Amino acid sequence: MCAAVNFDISVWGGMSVDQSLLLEMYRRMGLVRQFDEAVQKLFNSGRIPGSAHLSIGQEGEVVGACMALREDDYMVGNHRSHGHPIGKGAGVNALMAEILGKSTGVNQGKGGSMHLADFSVGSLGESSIVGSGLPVAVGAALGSQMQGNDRVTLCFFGDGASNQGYFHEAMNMAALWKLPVVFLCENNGYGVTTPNNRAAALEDISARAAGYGTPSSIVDGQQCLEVYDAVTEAVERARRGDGPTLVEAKTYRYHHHSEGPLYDNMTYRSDEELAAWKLRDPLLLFREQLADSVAVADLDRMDEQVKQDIAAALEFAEQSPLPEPEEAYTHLYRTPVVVIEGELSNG
Amino acid sequence: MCAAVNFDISVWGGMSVDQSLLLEMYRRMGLVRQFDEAVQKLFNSGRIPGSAHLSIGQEGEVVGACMALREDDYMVGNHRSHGHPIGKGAGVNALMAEILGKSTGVNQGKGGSMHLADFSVGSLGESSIVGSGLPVAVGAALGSQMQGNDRVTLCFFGDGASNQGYFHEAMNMAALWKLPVVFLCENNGYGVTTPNNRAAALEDISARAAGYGTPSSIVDGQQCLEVYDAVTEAVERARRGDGPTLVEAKTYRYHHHSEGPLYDNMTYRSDEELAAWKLRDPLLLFREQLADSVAVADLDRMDEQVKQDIAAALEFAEQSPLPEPEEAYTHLYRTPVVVIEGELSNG
Amino acid sequence: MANITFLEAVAQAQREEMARDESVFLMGEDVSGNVYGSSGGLLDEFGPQRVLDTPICESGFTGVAIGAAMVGMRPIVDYTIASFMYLATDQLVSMAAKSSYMYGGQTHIPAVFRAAMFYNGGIAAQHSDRNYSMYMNVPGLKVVVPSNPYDAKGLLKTAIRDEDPVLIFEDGNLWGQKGEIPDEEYLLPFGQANICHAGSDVTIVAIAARVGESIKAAEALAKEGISAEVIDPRTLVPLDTATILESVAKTGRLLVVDQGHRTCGAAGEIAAMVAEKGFWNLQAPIKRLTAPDMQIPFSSALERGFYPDAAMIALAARELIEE
Amino acid sequence: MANITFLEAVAQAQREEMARDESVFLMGEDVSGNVYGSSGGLLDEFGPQRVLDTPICESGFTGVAIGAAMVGMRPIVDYTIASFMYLATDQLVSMAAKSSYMYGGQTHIPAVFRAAMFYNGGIAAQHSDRNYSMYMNVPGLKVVVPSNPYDAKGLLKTAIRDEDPVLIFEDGNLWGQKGEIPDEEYLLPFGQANICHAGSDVTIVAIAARVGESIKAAEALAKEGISAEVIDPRTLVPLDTATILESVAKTGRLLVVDQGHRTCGAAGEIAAMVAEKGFWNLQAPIKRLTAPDMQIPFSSALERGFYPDAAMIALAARELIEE
Ligand SMILES: Cc1ncc(C[n+]2csc(CCOP(=O)(O)OP(=O)(O)O)c2C)c(N)n1
Ligand SMILES: Cc1ncc(C[n+]2csc(CCOP(=O)(O)OP(=O)(O)O)c2C)c(N)n1
Ligand SMILES: [Mg+2]
Ligand SMILES: [Mg+2]
Repeated sequence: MCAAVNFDISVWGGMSVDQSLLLEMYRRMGLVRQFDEAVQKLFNSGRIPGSAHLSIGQEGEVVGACMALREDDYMVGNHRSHGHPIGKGAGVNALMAEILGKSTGVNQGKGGSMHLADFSVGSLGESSIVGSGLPVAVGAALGSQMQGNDRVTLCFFGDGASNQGYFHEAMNMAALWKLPVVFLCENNGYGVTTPNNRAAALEDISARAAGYGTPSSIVDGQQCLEVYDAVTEAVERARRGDGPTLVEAKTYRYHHHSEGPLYDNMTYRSDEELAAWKLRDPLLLFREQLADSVAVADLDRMDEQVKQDIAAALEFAEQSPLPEPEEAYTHLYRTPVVVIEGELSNG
Repeated sequence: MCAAVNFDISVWGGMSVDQSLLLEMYRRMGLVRQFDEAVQKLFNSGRIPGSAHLSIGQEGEVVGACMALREDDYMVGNHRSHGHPIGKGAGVNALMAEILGKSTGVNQGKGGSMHLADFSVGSLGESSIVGSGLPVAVGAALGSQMQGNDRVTLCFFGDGASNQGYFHEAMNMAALWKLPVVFLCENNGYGVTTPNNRAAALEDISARAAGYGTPSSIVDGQQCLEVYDAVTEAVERARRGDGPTLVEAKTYRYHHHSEGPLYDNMTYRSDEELAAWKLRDPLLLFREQLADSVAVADLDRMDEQVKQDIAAALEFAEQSPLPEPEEAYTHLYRTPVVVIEGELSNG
Repeated sequence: MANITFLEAVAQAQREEMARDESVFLMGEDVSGNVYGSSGGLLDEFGPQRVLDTPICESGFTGVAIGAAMVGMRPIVDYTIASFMYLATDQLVSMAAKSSYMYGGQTHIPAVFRAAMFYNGGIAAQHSDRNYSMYMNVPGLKVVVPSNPYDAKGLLKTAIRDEDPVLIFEDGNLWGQKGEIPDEEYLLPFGQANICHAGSDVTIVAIAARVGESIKAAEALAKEGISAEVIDPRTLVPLDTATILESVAKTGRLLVVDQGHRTCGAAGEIAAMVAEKGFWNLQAPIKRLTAPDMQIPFSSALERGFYPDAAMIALAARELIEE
Repeated sequence: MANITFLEAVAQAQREEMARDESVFLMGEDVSGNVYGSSGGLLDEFGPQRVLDTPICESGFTGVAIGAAMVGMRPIVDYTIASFMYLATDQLVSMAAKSSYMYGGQTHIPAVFRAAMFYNGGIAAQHSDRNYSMYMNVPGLKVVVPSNPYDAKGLLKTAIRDEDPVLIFEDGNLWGQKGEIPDEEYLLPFGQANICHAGSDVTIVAIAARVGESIKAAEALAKEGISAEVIDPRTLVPLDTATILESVAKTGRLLVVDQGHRTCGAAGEIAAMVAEKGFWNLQAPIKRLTAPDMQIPFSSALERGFYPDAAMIALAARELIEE
């Protein structure tokens, strides 16, 4: 089993990663945070259709896990997935444009917040049907195994998703076929308003891995490096051909399930609980950990750069044109099917 | 955890069950065996539409588990389920008539071999969609809990079914809500031609129970009393309100997946394997065990009675009329819906 | 009389039936927290077992509802969003729809399955399904599509008392719409269409939120001297074919308006039925006005115009009249 | 030319395409053991990874196929029986059908989903589904219904090379039927109907095994001096509306024959399409001949007569002519 390790950052930094990696982690965590803060503002100003699920508070596990991947590895997200493609290295411009439904968006405005995907960096899409990404990730891993390459697939899913049959079927097939996949459970304690302990028979989702003979670990999701370490180990195992691992990151979302006034007066969690988690903010913790090995000025410079990148992304998204109405009729099929225009209600 | 116990039959017989129970077990095992032998003959003579899945070889776990229930408890079966309602106490006449598609059948000829059900003895039906009975059983148990009665639901399912998402979802809800349900995995080593170890990541299905904090045990499915004991303990736990148990019975089907020539030349299992299992035939083993406490004459008398019952059931089924064609149009809805006759293709 | 929203009407129906019959209970994700707004106060009144939060496992908890129904309970399952029913399709089709029949009437499944359709709100392909048509193809299910608060309450109460599995598709675009509800109890029968706007030149059969758009269209057409009859079937299974056929016998023209996809949709079923049984009365081709056979895009710039609105309906009706 | 069964034709198509393109692989329950007869010899030729036995988990392994397709593989999923697709409905609809669209064309799902329909064989409600209509309502899927060995091979090969998810519904009643297959390779395009029997008095559009029954009916009718044109659409999505409309323009009469349920079925879709676009050519009501809106009973005494056969088709055609 993969035990979670508490790092001495300076030793560890010297051992397996260099400062530039640490800085890049820091940068991506900042990007994820600031991206979602920007989305929140856009949402509040009524600029975003539909819903928006933010991962503010979860940046540690998002980035820690993604950075353990190689660039050509794959990653599958879910509904709370603005951060995942950013963690995987996607550019923020086209992500932000997508959130505003612009034609320059990653999906040309067709997917939006719940379906960000950047296939160019191995982000294989984000299904917002809870749990449905799990077997898809297993399938990508099967593809890699069949193609004889050594790519690994990382699959993010929530504590709530772990109660779907998909979880079981995916875990079983991955273990049975020794597929190169890492299951990363973002256990933020809730599915919408339902606490994990009123949805899952046991609080630790990782306890289920033993039933498939799959190694598992529980990590502190607020500690980016702890997640990075556990996932790195899991990725190595997967790349060696030794099969899947389940990593459960205990984490927390500062915001409610999704943006908007719906949850304003909900009492499913206490202010104290939220406050306690905020004391262990993943960005703060990481900054503290870096203090010994990275100059504060470098970190500040990084913060500034992130701020500029997000501002630029907003600018790009705002300036981008909306898609033309007829673009609604493309991309359904790759091999064309004759769609008789007159048959469309708006034809 | 519930450990399997090896009984000293005489001591045990004196403790918690009397001879009449043992005899009744013996009778039901015989009924299950002979019922399926009769079905086999009917099938071979072309009298049965569709398919027939026999449980010859599995009578020990079928009857051992069912007999641990009270008469007013519930039981849910699957596609290989001629034995389950018999084990639960259903009369064989209406079961046999159903298999021949007669109007006197339990389902008036509408269900057939894969859907035997006798609600009058708590046999809540047999879904032949592999795994789909699991949540239904959990629902029946939820109903009992809500109604405040102390009925227990026993759910039979195969090793193959344990890989369906249904298994996971059912196990989780049952454990979460502490429902009075006993999951009985009939691990006969195969799903059709696929060995369990090429379908499940771990050979022991029971290993999965720990992930839900659910007690489990593995029992020798060929030893009726061993199954009876484990299920009795599980039923008691359920009735006390302490939640579900998973009991895995290792067993074997002597026949191929279903009747007919399809599997004749299949090599998915060896003759030696089959022969070895036959040495541990559940009826023979039980007869041996009973030898000390029950007179051989009593057992022979029981065998004879079973033979007569099956003969009578065949006679009943053969003599019964086929349903009238218009009966095809009843029972779809309980609260009537106007079905315009002219709309039916055969109207 | 009270003037309440569609969602409040749904909540009232649930509350009244739960109070009336203790075998009725509500289950689904986050129902106790009243996240979607139709279960407010129920937790306090009926306790956590009759307002049962489920884990996220649509296929499993649908099976649970079916099992509970088999032993005498009357579950109301709230899927929140109709798109999530796909996970439960096996239980809905293989078990809910088939059990009464395949067990020869030994059992039946008195369960209600509620699902809201949130199209036209920028929530993209995976959350915007209007999928009643798929389930209309399954004998053994009943399919209900209320178009206003009054119907929503009366039909839901009937559904809860019905002995068979009933799927209720609530149009999320109508949840906030208000309407008059009588103070006394009432139930609405299944299979009885509502003539929402009487007319003699063209028959418009519309479903769910398309009913309101069609009434608006009919009002606009009236000003032009075109008399449109708007029919709301209210239940798609069973379908009140008689009312539709009578109307077509009068008008000679049929326009079917549906927010669902065109191919094998409810609109097509109604069109086919009239082409069979009302053919000799038809004076013009039947016209379907539906969402295109396209998935639903996120960007409002793209989704705009996907669902027939009053202007599109009026235009189509005019074209029919001119044929 | 070789005279082979429908099932052998399917097996040939699979083998040829697997040999041609190493990204093609077969997956499903018991495929390596060739239990159902369409994968004989494949294990030896291509090994266990390309003839992949799956655990029994239809929803999960459908997702696996989709994920593999996303990274460049071309899975052929064998569900064995169409009734088991209900478990996979979420993956088929939410992922297979929607991915290309919702990711703006960044990906696409070149996967084939095969399902056999075993009605009329006494296997009762849970195994007898003829459920293509449900999936026709889902934009993004293609739906294929071969009616003979030649078509089965040509359409399956096209499906495997298609870049989109294709559902192939094979009529189990046809698996043993023999037909001529050319020795050289051929593919059949989607969206091109086949006129199986030319005629001028009445158009019969029939699906899968109903095509053969309709041809028999047409032959019987010919003896009576009634000239029936039998059209097999071959693919329901895309549907060759032009060929059907041209035929109706000639005959003025349409009979649609389908073994599926009536409500919201394929027959209704075809009827509605003609009632819209071919109305002025119609000289009689459109007639649908389908299975009843009933689940499927076990007893042969009950199931008999559920599916339109040649005699029923001829009768219906005669009635149409007399209208
Ligand atoms: C199949 C399905 N059921 C329900 C929903 C509605 N829903 C969206 S997110 C969510 C909660 C998911 O919880 P979890 O997996 O823990 O992820 P988190 O939101 O906490 O990140 C629910 C119920 C959905 N999108 N899909
Ligand atoms: C959902 C579904 N998939 C596939 C099948 C076909 N099928 C019937 S029984 C069976 C094997 C079941 O194996 P197991 O659960 O071990 O039960 P056993 O037959 O061994 O008793 C399969 C694959 C089915 N009936 N339902
Ligand atoms: Mg969560
Ligand atoms: Mg088995």
